[in-house]
Amino acid sequence: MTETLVRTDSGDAAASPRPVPPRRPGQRVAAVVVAFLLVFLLEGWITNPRMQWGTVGEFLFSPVIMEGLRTTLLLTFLAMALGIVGGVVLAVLRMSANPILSRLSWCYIWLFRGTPLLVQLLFWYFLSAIVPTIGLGIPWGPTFVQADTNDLITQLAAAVLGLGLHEAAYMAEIVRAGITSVDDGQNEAAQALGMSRGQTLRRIVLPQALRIIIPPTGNQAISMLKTTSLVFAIAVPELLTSIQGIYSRNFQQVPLLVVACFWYLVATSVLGVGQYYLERRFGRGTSRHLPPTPLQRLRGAARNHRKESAR
Amino acid sequence: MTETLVRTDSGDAAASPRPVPPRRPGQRVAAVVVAFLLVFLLEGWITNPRMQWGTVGEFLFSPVIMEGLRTTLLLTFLAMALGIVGGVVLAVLRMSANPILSRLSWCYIWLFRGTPLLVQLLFWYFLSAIVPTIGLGIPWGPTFVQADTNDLITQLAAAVLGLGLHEAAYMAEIVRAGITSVDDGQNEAAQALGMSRGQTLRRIVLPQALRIIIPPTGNQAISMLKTTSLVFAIAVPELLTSIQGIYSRNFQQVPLLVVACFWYLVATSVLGVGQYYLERRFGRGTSRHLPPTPLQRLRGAARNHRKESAR
Amino acid sequence: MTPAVIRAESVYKSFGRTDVLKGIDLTVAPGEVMCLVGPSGSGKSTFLRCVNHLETIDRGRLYVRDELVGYEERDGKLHELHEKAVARRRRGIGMVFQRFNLFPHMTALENVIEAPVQVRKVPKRQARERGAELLDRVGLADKAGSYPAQLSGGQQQRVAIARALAMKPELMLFDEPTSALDPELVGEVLEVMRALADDGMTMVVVTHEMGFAREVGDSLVFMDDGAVVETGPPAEVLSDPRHERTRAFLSKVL
Amino acid sequence: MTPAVIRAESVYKSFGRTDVLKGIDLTVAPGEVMCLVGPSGSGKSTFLRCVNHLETIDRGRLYVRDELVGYEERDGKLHELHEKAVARRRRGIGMVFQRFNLFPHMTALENVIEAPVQVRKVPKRQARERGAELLDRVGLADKAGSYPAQLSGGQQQRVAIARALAMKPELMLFDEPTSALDPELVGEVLEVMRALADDGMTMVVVTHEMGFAREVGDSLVFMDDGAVVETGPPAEVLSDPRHERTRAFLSKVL
Amino acid sequence: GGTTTVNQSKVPEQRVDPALRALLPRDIRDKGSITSAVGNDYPPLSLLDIDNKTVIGAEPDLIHAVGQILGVRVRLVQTNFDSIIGGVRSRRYDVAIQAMLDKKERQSQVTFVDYMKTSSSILASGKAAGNIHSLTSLCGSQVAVEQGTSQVDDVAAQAEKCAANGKPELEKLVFPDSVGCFQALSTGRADAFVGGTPTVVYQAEMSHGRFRTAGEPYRFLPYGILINKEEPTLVRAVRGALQKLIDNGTYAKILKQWNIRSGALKSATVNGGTA
Ligand SMILES: Nc1ncnc2c1ncn2[C@@H]1O[C@H](COP(=O)(O)OP(=O)(O)OP(=O)(O)O)[C@@H](O)[C@H]1O
Ligand SMILES: Nc1ncnc2c1ncn2[C@@H]1O[C@H](COP(=O)(O)OP(=O)(O)OP(=O)(O)O)[C@@H](O)[C@H]1O
Ligand SMILES: [Mg+2]
Ligand SMILES: [Mg+2]
Repeated sequence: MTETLVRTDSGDAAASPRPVPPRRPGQRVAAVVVAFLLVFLLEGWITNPRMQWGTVGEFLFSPVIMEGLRTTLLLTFLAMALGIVGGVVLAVLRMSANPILSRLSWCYIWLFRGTPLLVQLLFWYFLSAIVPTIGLGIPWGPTFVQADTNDLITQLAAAVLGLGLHEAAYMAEIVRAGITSVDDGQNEAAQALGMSRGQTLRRIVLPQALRIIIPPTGNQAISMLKTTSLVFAIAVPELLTSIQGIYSRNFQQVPLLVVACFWYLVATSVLGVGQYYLERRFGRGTSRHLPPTPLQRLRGAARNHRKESAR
Repeated sequence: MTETLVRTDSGDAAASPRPVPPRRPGQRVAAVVVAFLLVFLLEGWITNPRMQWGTVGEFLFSPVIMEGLRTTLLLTFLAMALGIVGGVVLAVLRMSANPILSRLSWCYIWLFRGTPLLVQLLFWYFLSAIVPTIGLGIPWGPTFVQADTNDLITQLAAAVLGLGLHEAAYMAEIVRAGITSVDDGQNEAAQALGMSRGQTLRRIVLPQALRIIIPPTGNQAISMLKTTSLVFAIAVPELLTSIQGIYSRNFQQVPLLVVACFWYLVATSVLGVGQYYLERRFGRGTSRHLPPTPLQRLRGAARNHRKESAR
Repeated sequence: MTPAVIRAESVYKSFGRTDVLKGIDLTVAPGEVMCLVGPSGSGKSTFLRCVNHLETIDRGRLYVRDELVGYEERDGKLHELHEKAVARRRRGIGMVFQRFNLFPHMTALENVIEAPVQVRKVPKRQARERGAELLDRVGLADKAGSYPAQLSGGQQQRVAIARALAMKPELMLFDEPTSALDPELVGEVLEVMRALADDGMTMVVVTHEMGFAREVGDSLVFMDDGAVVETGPPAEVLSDPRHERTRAFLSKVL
Repeated sequence: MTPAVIRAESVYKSFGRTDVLKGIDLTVAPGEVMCLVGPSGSGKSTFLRCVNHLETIDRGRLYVRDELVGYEERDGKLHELHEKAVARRRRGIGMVFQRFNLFPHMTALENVIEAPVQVRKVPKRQARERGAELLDRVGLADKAGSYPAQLSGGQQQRVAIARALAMKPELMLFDEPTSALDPELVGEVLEVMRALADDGMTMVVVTHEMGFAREVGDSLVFMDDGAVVETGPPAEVLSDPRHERTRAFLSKVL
Repeated sequence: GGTTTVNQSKVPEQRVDPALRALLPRDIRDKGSITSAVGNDYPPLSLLDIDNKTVIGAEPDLIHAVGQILGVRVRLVQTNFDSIIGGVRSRRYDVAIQAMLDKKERQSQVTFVDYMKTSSSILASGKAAGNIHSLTSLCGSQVAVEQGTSQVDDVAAQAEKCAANGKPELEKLVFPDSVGCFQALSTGRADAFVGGTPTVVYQAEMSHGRFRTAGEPYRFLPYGILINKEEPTLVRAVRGALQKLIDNGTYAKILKQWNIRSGALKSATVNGGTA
């Protein structure tokens, strides 16, 4: 029944031809149509006189815009740092066995996710309208140290506080999802080794959760890059509002918005590359081999190309 | 060696006392301090004359604000619907074996995530500045049907297009993460049963991915609720901008922003409850028993309470 | 002579630089129960997956019921079939995985009727009736409404078998169906498989259960390093292996 | 008489409404290898986890080296210990899980030295040296730099054993250490455990490997439905079980 | 869509001028209405009525009167700055009247029909009022300005002067709207606000002494109605209608009704801004 057959007409096995992948005429047509449309749109866009490419070039590296860009990047960095740290703390509190801490964290997330960022920014900036001085003391009792709220909370501090504390509420949910995704066995194994809860979290759970946390955090960072423009409400000029300031003076809205898009795309792309490498770093150990980096891929392709052409 | 011992001094086993949970004095103190601070802050907030609670009450249900709220909710709903559908399509394309489609999707995500929403909104609203009429025809060739862009893209359409297409780029990453999280074995099992790729996606993979997709989507929806305020740039007045309009006239900024916070918190809370039930629905089958709904928990607590007090 | 259900002719398969199958030749006759054994990494699963076209093959020919698996021969060349055609051919082949791979968001009955309803377009009521029958056949009539997470491993694997049977396959592939189970639960699953064999189902079973191979198998194939080393009636191969490698392996597993 | 390493006195444990342990009484002497067998759901894992205070107990007393596990007795009442104190007591107990639970983001060596460095504050260089020794002892000297995903199941389980040993425990708990392994790989792990037993380590082993129990075990405890049914030297219990339930279970597993 | 309102104003009814009407582009005549972008937060030029929906003020009154002379209804759309230029250029709006200064650098993008002159003034908080008399005395203070106004440039220039002369630093705070400016002023985040004279005067009156005007108004520039550059006939129609309002006294009535005492024009100019 289980004899070995070798079909004679197909010849030597090693010589039998490799199967041919199927043709997909639909895909080809779609590809051509899409390429065609893209070229059409791009052509229309680039040659459109309203784009005023000259103006774009003129403003692309202008000092005001560079300074706005710097503010945007600085705010994004500080706010995300505060947001991530706050998010981790909130997530851990939220999942703690202590009901008071857990509820407190819930309330924070509810409040800071639920109210407009504009209000939060205005709140920190105009805190002095409600609390003219901030003091250290006993509630309803004497005050020991006190300072003018406006001096204590500078403009930048208000911006970072507003953006960062708001972000922390969102990050908390993301971190929580990440921590939940780590297998419970990891926790138990660490505890069985005598590690404390803090050590377990820091050394075992968080590094693994990062794999899940990083992609949505990338989303958040990109979002933050653009959300920073809301700090204009408290008179901090960043990239987009600097640009708005310029075109509100000369009315050259389209080319200036192209400049904005350019810089945001650059920043987003840099973030994207960073995210790629972070993901790769924290994906360590999840698969047998790391995927090649784009650089390695490029080199590999070049090598193959040389080989091909050498034939 | 393995004899059975019963310590006599500890008495009958079933009667041996239950262990006492540890006291955590630190936690208690923290709880009291936190409660104290909260009351202090709340007291200061509520009794602060600048809050002008009368004004809050006066405007809370005023028709303009109700209309703004309606616009906000409508826009959020439509934009999220477009964003979710678009996100699923983009994620599937991004993961497709076809390199053209995958790259196209990548480009879309890059472009729409990377440029400011303001620009995208203005783009759709002022499309006619670049393309005065939209026609159906052959590129560089004759046009068959054509219409005025301003008629075709109404103000609302521009708002929904801008918000929704922007959101789709973010949702694509979220959906992709969700799909990746579904065990490969599920795909194989479905294929081995002769299901097509579409059927596998629709019936097997997506329903399981939802468990991962829902929480960040909740984040996005809450975020969208507030992002809609950007559509004022294209002259669509929603909740926050209606309120800004009012306080720009009467300068009662604080109480009016309290009104804004109130409505956003209400909307966020409703969304949160919806999310809870959705998560519960799609968590089906992942654990042995479904967790109780808050309602069930409430009933349970009431029952226990009755029991306790009956003693 | 009725055509063989599976006919493999020098099937080659590699992943990147690793050659996993190095020229497999095999025939499975209708009604035959073939047991596939061999050390880990020898390519047993990969072969089974090739039969079902979950993997493409690199060289050689693989026929199921005299039809090429996943390919079409034109002008002496193999052309990969389109997804739809592949799916159509797969319907005649049932597969049971080591890790069950039940759909966790569906009850046992929903798992069983999913493919008939979606793929064969069987009316839902009819599918439910037949699904209940099948669950009854694997001894789980009372678990129709349970989700996989509420079932023991043995029960899950039996639902998986019922799910595969629901498509009325003429060939069943089992990839270590009992190796993820507690020793106590192995028996229930083997029982169901034995009954299936008695009904005349053609089966290819990758297994480490030598008792099952001896009692139920019509033939035993020992694979190592991507090639078939030894083949013959189970009793013969198990008691008197001809090859050194077979002997070494059996001494560890038995 | 040296004190018992484990002394359980009418240990009760329930999850919600299910009573899982219904009065367990057990003593494990120093150097003893105790094998725990019983059907699925009988509470074997739960008991092991109670010993390590991964679960709290509801009633009774559980001593390791004459110290209450996770509790302190004051005024005749048991007070749960603080996390730090629990962690300190756990260091003397090594645990090996069925599913290995290696830290996937760390290499084999990093897995082994993590706890000594973090918990015992052993200097890193010293920990590395001892870690390499331990990996050598379990036959994995050359895999120190591999991530768990790059190791076979048997190798992973051996790393897990080395990891537990790195804390120099005086008691090792094994929860079905071989049941997630391919039959071929079981041997390597049992070999390491056998060597450990020969070195005089006190061990509690939940297992379905009756051969191991017979050869290495000093005592065999059969549990069913949360209670100890039968206890005695393995050879005796296995060849001539006194209870009906033991007999029924053994007939299925052997 | 949008917030379209019809203003019940006390401005005398105008009669249609057929000659001017004939200048209107065909599609506007066909529609029978023109769409005008307006602001809503720049009293007394534009503000929201008590219903929080209707825009009122001098600008809506003027544009309505213009519409009556041209024989078309006027649809008002409240917008913010970002959509004005794009809106006019893409013909979403036929005209825009939103306190926009007619400045040389803007004239390459749109055409202005000037309807009044304005000047800039300084509003100081009660605390700082004693030390502030003019732009030069702003060194060392924090000054709020509104995004997109010419005062942003004035204050920036003054800041540079302060730095050049070794005086204490002038800190410029640009806010998106005037509310932010006044909020900053009242919370002490800013010492002074530089803005259009009408707003400054209006706020000084409304603040019951908390804010005071400081120094004299400076630099007069025309506000212009924005019109697409490619619509020269519409420009002529609007200019003609405005001239007619000036001639028949309605223009003066409107300014008086909104308490605007300075800046009235004798004749309506096109792109009259020279700065
Ligand atoms: N998708 C893949 N990519 C790369 N290598 C693979 C892939 N699938 C299988 N392999 C490799 O192919 C070889 C054979 O794998 P296969 O699963 O067929 O073995 P097996 O005989 O079923 O072993 P086991 O008893 O462990 O299941 C292994 O070395 C494996 O690492
Ligand atoms: N965290 C938990 N919550 C609720 N029930 C639990 C929990 N852990 C265990 N159980 C239940 O307790 C019982 C005993 O479980 P345990 O894991 O101790 O059994 P076991 O003897 O180790 O079985 P197996 O051989 O399957 O591992 C089972 O019925 C199980 O469902
Ligand atoms: Mg396999
Ligand atoms: Mg167990």
